[in-house]
Amino acid sequence: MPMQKIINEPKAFVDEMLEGILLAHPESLRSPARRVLVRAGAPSEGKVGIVTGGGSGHLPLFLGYVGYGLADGVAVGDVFASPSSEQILEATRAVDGGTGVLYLYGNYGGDVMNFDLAAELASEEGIETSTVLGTDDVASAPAGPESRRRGVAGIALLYKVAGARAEEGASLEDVVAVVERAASGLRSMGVALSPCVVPAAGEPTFSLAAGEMEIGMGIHGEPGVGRGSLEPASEIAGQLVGRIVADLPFRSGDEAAVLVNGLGATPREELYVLFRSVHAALASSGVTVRWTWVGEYATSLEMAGASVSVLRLDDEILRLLDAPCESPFVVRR
Amino acid sequence: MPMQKIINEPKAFVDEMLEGILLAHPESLRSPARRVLVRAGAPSEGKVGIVTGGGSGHLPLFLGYVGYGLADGVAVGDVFASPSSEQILEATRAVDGGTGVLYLYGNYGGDVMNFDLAAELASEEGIETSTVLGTDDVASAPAGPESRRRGVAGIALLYKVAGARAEEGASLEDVVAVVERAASGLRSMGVALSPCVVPAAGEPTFSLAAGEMEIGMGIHGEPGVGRGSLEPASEIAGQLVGRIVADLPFRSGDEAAVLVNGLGATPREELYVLFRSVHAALASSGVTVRWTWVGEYATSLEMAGASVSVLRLDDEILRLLDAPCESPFVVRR
Amino acid sequence: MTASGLAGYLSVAADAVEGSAAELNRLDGYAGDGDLGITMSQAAEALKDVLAGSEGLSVGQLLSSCGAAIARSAPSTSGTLVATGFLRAGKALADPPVDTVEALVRAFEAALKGIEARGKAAVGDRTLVDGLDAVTDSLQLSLSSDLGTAETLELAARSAKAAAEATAEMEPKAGRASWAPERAKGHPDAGCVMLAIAMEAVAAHARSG
Amino acid sequence: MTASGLAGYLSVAADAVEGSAAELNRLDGYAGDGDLGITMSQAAEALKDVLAGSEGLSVGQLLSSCGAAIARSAPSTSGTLVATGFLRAGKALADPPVDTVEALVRAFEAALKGIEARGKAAVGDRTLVDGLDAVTDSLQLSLSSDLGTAETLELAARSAKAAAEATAEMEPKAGRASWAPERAKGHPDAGCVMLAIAMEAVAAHARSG
Ligand SMILES: Nc1ncnc2c1ncn2[C@@H]1O[C@H](COP(=O)(O)OP(=O)(O)O)[C@@H](O)[C@H]1O
Ligand SMILES: Nc1ncnc2c1ncn2[C@@H]1O[C@H](COP(=O)(O)OP(=O)(O)O)[C@@H](O)[C@H]1O
Ligand SMILES: [Mg+2]
Ligand SMILES: [Mg+2]
Ligand SMILES: [Mg+2]
Ligand SMILES: [Mg+2]
Repeated sequence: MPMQKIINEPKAFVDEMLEGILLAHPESLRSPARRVLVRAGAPSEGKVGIVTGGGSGHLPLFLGYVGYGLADGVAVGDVFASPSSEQILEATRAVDGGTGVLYLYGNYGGDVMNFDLAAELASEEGIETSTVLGTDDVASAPAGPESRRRGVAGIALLYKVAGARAEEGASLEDVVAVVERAASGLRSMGVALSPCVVPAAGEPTFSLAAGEMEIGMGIHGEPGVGRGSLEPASEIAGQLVGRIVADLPFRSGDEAAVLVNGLGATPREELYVLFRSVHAALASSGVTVRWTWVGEYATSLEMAGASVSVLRLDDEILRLLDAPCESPFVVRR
Repeated sequence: MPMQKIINEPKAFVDEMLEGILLAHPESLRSPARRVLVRAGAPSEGKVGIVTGGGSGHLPLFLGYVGYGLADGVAVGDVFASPSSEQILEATRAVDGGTGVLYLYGNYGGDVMNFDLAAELASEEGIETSTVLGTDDVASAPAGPESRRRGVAGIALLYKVAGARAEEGASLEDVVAVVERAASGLRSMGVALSPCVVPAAGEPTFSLAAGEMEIGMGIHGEPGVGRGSLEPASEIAGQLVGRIVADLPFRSGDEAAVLVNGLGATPREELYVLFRSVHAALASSGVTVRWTWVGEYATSLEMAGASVSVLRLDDEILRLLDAPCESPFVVRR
Repeated sequence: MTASGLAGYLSVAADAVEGSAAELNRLDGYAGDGDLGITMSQAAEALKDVLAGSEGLSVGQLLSSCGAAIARSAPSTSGTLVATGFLRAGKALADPPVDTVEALVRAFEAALKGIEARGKAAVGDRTLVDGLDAVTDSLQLSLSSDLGTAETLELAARSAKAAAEATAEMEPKAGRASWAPERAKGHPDAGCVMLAIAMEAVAAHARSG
Repeated sequence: MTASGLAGYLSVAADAVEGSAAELNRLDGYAGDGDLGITMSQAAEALKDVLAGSEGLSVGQLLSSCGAAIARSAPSTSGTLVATGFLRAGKALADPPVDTVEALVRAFEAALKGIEARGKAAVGDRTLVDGLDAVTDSLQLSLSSDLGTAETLELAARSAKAAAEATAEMEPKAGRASWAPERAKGHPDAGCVMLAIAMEAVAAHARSG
């Protein structure tokens, strides 16, 4: 079956995408090594560097968060596949401003192993690193101290928090402290309405009949907590918010930042319809929405569906979310 | 066939979306009347007001361009349907700063009639209006002085130009002059790879077999100039740029702004793959790309596909494109 | 013609158009965007809402109210043009003639003129204007031949039908269909078919009582 | 064991894994993301590129080069773990034993230890580790029983197959499959199946001479 995609050779997909990105944004990004991107001005002397990475196919994740007030460098994997430790090490070297580097990425086996390996190699070169993992997907495993949960769209909020704090000149330890606090108060869950097609595979990642939805599906098509008939937006919001609120748990009186994220093919109009219901569902749990992003922040190619992320706020986290940021993909003044 | 959509009642779709948008962006937008949005601070005394409008289902078109350095107000129609003259008149009243109002929108029969009617009513109330139409789609009709061509994604660039000039304090006449010049040097063309489903209709707008594409299709599924087998990205870029360059015509030595726009379901990765080839195709015609937007600027719900818009630059137009702008959907610093 | 008599005619016309929504979407889909049935159903609903609260209105006021309601609820190309037609017809009958056929002639003449001015399409451009022009001609002929209401509407419905059929071989020169003229070939203009359906319902209503 | 002899074994193993890509994708798809065949084909290609330019390398250097190439070209979970295995095996055979079975034991012991450390999975978690553990046990037994290379590999391939089959009834406790343990039920772990396929190819190669 031919794929309805605007591509050339599937094998050239990631490299041609990167060429396009570098052509479009030469003032913002540069590539110190193959499939490695850093801020044009990196390293920033004295500033904690932030390196992220992961598979392609999730734009604006991961490379779209390389910019002012966000991350400094990224290692770009193949579609839905980890980058190598070598790429991560290159990114680390290119952004190290002498005060250490934060590794901030999602909790996936391949990524963890490669970032861990890169951390060992960096340490041999005298670069200190610390790691914080995104583990926000409540649908992926029961809660636990050594979380096995995968990271999904919520990481966008962690970049915002980490990047703003690093921009303030905080030490690696202080950046880690606030990002860990944010990560521990962050929960996400999504719903998929259609699969996507990885160019090199040429086939849908899973199948879903018209009128069905999969609650809790991961951003690579990993199975969720259940498949059922497609519900109205208000029902979907109720289910997602219900699980998120119960899990942390959020309590009446809590203030929160909310990210309603589109997986790729779901129109922005639907995301706002969903946000309207998410807002109401949180209000009925006594949670006040103080900060909002609605749009595509972590996608799965052309998958249809959406995820909801809720982050418990305190004064410092809200200040950092409100700070300006600017990458070619994410701008906030 | 059930629709794979996150919605409630199809009839409530537009109003619930607007509720969501107002909940998410209360500092930026307010609604002076049903299905009318204006900048929170409108009117700006002494500034030329800019009113746009059109059907829903095209986010960020049209309401996403209400913001600083862009438009001031918008009349929001049903999905793919015009707003009423009454809504347009309400928007006009709410943004009139005493120095006249520009009507800037796409060339569609229903929109034209309703904006014309609103202009007559506004004039009776003493509000001067001028109209500039987006007519950038080269695939919709042969070129001609009284253009019958429809407006597509290129209008995003016209908002940018008009809004920045109005923000500089220019008169209505001066704003109109530069926008007309920009509009006359603007050409677009797109390719569709899948249809979309209008919620109230419940059925795809057209059918397209896997492995097919429709060159020149309009943003509501209006037929294009031809259907053929799906080509590689470089071929698609060659065809679109070829028609655009020949039509104006662009000449060797011209400088241009380029917008590569996703129609809804096409991943951002593919848009950059396409941009890479568009850049090369323009270069081979001697046209230099000086300014770029790649992303979703004018969509058709969950339609897969993309369009390319090319705008001939002069110093003033480039200055206006480079000026900052900020709406909840489009930010440039 | 009384306002309540007029309301009866409008009501059957609205029902007929709504009942043909799928067919109108289909016809609009050949070279347009396939939404004429949706738009015209919205217009029909708006019209019926007005009829439901129309007690005490004059014929002219009733027509004007319908026009205003349609303009608000169905503001696409056809909706805006139909609304314009109602508004102009309402104005033309502000001072209502006693004779029904004369009233019809005045109303349709005014509607046609208004729609031509608003849409800037001429006879032969393959739009609603072609159908309206044929109906207006037929009504004028009936008036000069002193026919009764039922025969007049019967003839008008037939002309609307014939005019709609004739559009199948015309090249579209206005509106969306003009962007893909080849695709329109062989299919009648959706707006003209809609007018024919409405006129046929009105004629049947006159026939039956 | 010579480097060129080793290259022959690696080459047939790589071909076998590549030839089973669709099957590996399918198995990884039950509870994972369905890309094991893609990833392992990339690893196989990288490995064959190294083999093509391996003249003059020692056994240890060859294994290490394969590990480095796989780490670069196939950096997903399984690729990184396999790369780790090759790197550790290469180190363990830096000083190559003359006896092939002894070499196999040292290589697999080192690989297993490295993979356990990198992946933090234990025996019983339903991962590659279960297969590797079984193969290593079998190799150790063959060494202490003084078996020849062909019989040793035959037995190792059989243990790999049995270990893979046994995973079908185990609950996944590491990697992607642990996110949807019920969906894994009844299907063998894809990584273990991959190992069994590679070992079977290697055993067949030894059998055929
Ligand atoms: N300029 C015009 N003047 C008169 N009638 C027109 C004009 N343009 C289109 N029409 C009529 O409107 C019909 C389409 O109406 P509609 O579907 O509401 O339009 P759209 O979806 O393009 O806004 C056509 O079949 C034609 O009869
Ligand atoms: N922590 C781990 N330790 C050892 N092996 C593992 C681990 N996690 C997964 N595996 C193995 O890797 C296989 C999946 O590999 P792969 O498809 O590359 O992973 P992913 O796509 O999740 O990155 C599993 O079948 C399992 O055998
Ligand atoms: Mg994977
Ligand atoms: Mg329409
Ligand atoms: Mg239409
Ligand atoms: Mg996998």
